[in-house]
Amino acid sequence: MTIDDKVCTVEAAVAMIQSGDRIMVGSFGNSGYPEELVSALAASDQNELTIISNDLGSPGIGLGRFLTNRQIKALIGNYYNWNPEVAAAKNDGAIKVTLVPQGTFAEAIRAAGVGIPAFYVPAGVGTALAEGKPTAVFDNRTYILERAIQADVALIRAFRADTLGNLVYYKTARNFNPLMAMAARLTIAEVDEIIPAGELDPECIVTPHIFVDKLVLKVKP
Amino acid sequence: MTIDDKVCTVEAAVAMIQSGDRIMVGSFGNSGYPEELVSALAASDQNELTIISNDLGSPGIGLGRFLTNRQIKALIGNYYNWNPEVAAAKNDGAIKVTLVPQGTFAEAIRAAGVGIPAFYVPAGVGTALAEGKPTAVFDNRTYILERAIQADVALIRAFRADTLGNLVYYKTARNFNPLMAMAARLTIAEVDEIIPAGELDPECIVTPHIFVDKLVLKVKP
Amino acid sequence: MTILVPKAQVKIRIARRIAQEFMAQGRRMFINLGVGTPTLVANYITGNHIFLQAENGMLGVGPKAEGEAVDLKLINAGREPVTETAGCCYFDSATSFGMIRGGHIDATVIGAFEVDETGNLANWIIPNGRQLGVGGAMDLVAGARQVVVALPHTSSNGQPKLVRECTLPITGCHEADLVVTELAVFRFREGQMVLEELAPEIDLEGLRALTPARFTVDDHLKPMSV
Amino acid sequence: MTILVPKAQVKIRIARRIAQEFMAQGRRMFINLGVGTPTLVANYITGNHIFLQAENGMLGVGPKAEGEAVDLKLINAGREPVTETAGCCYFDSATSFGMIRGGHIDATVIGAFEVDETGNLANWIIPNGRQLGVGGAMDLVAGARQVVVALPHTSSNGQPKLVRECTLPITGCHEADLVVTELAVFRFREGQMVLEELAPEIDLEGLRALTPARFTVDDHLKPMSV
Repeated sequence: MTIDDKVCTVEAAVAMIQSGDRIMVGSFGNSGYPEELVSALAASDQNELTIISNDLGSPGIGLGRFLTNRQIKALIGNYYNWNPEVAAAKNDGAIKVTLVPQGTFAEAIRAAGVGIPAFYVPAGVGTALAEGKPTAVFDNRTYILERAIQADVALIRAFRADTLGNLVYYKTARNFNPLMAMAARLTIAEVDEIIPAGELDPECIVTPHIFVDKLVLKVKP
Repeated sequence: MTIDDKVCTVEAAVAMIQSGDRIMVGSFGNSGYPEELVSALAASDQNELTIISNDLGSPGIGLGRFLTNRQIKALIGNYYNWNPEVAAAKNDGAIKVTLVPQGTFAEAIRAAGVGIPAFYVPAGVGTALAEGKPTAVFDNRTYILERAIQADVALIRAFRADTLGNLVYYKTARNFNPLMAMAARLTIAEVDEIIPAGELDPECIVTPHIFVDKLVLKVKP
Repeated sequence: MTILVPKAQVKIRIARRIAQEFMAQGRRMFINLGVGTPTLVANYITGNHIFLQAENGMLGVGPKAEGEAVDLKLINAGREPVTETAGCCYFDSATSFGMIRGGHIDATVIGAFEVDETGNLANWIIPNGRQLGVGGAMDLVAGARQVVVALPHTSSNGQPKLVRECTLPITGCHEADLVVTELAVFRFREGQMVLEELAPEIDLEGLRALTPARFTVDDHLKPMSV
Repeated sequence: MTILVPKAQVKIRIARRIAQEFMAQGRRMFINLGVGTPTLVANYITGNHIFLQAENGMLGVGPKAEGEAVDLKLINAGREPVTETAGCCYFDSATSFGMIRGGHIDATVIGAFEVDETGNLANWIIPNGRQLGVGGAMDLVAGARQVVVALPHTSSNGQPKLVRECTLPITGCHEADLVVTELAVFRFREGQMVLEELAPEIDLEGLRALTPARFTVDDHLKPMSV
């Protein structure tokens, strides 16, 4: 009996994504996102996607290509001012957009990863983004109940993997990637390098391989 | 103007603890706990303490000394079978003991550190430990609402610090220490070594110095 | 009371059968083993695709440490010194239980005082005033995808452990998925306790006499490998 | 409309005054700076006891990177390439906002479209259909121990920004602690907006004319250092 290898091609990885999927993509302003996975998905026929990410890159750049290519049904994220096509598409009724404060967004992704369905936060109390959300008072302060955000697939970017799938990151390219790795049914990591298991310092591994299903080696510079 | 140095003696550190304080102590079964801080606190006059820890060591050993020395008012933790003096003291009415499932305990400490007052978990639903706790149903599953656990002081054990107070840990001695570092008003870390700032790999720092108030260099082997 | 399986063999048989369960799946698995009999399961796992997690903060737990290799800061959740495996890693307890609660751990193997016919299990406390601890048991049974209960079929004085309704405080509601004793293997299917395997030392009638819990018998009842 | 402070000086004066606020505390501080004028605050901070946090996952953010030092994977939350400082570290966004929400960040400096006399502030959206983003603003104002609002006293066409009640969607309720404009410094004390410093270009009457928000005047009203 052989156990499937986690390493696969970018094509094989993207073929695992279905139209209609909820897809998390690690990123922060065109930095720290899985470039080859995003390119391949943007070039694919998959559509009606819900993209869960901090932002949506820029028009025609990075994650922005999903919108330019009309592959998006809905967005869940927090900052789309870097890509004015998002507001335009929303105004046209072409896509649905759910804004979540960035810290809540990060925590909600982690929550999905660690089996917490809902949690209370102070961010947004009394604002338009709290409308319709339950509130509760703890120790004389009002908090909003926020729900976990989970996905079908997480496309993440790491720096180095070992063959098991343990991951380490690079500077601020870490961003949401370790959180998203935990929060999806299928996690695909694009990495710059794959080294033998045992060669990453066990004290420094950021994402244990339990959270990683597939590895794609980035080949373009 | 000079900014206070974080490095201090174990005596100075323990002098910051008041009788009646809620004190978190990193530990797991007599492993990965701040040995000199615990010894000094056990030798002090401070009492009426609430000790928040995974377990309470063994009778007269490790955290067990706080009970042997009658310094404890209450315990919050999850596993006291390694120290039968705990059940005995509870049965005598000498101390109050609150049991929280270990994963919930860990998450509740983290929650305090990250400003989340309450969160839902599945652990313990329908059991004696859920009595009196609110429940809610999400996606057809019942969850318990658990509250954050915060403290006045956290006594933690790390392996190496830099002079700013950034910390790294050693193997399974990590346990609850990084969580407790975030969850107390005052965090005191006992470390084996203190090196200049800049000498820890910024990618491998587990506890950023923002969470650490005082550093005690362990001197005994 | 008749001893059907020699005491020395009970734990080994149970552990070996549970290891088979995992090996038979032929896939990468992440498993948490409780103290006692569950720990023995590791002895019967071969290959490099089954990874052990210790809830005190380690993935890729290796065999028990002996002699020089003992490091009291490298222990499993039962406080036993263990060793590293290639690709192991360390993390804090919140991340560790995040793996468990988040459904990333494929199976947990735990002991129990009692399991009942609804899949409730009791393994954390005998309310005798001498115990005061829950550990990670409630998190594990609620979080792991498969809950495997490893227990002798009856207590040392012959009292049944597979009961109609737990009498001791329960650890989780309807969480048991597989129950392995030295005499039988039961699987919970849609809330129903089903006998799948029977040991050679006993027949169905004999088993029912030792098992107050009501169960159905699988159409393909098999002999339990011993 | 009369220009009281040359436009080029507005941002510098505000940034410098806010830096003074932090320096004057003479203690270790952890600060998050928003985009625009807030970022300039870093230019006026000296010593090695004030640490900048970027919510995209870095503590110990150094000066902007130039030339060879530019690394597009080492950026601040405004997407500007930055540099490292000794003892800096990286972490994921949940940990980053854990620092913020958990009250570990001593101060956040943010811009705003409006602040009102109750300390409400609006800085995330002008509902004109062209903006769609909140970023970390709501988390920052709710989580940081001190919320410092850096804004010009009036808009470029003379509209007041310190108002009785915010007209734009608010970012947080009563979260502003200190408001610094090129003309004045206000501090919220027990929910009350108090004028503490006044710039030399204007008198109290003139300030009131530009400030619909109702405020009291500190007994020890000081000239604002410019």
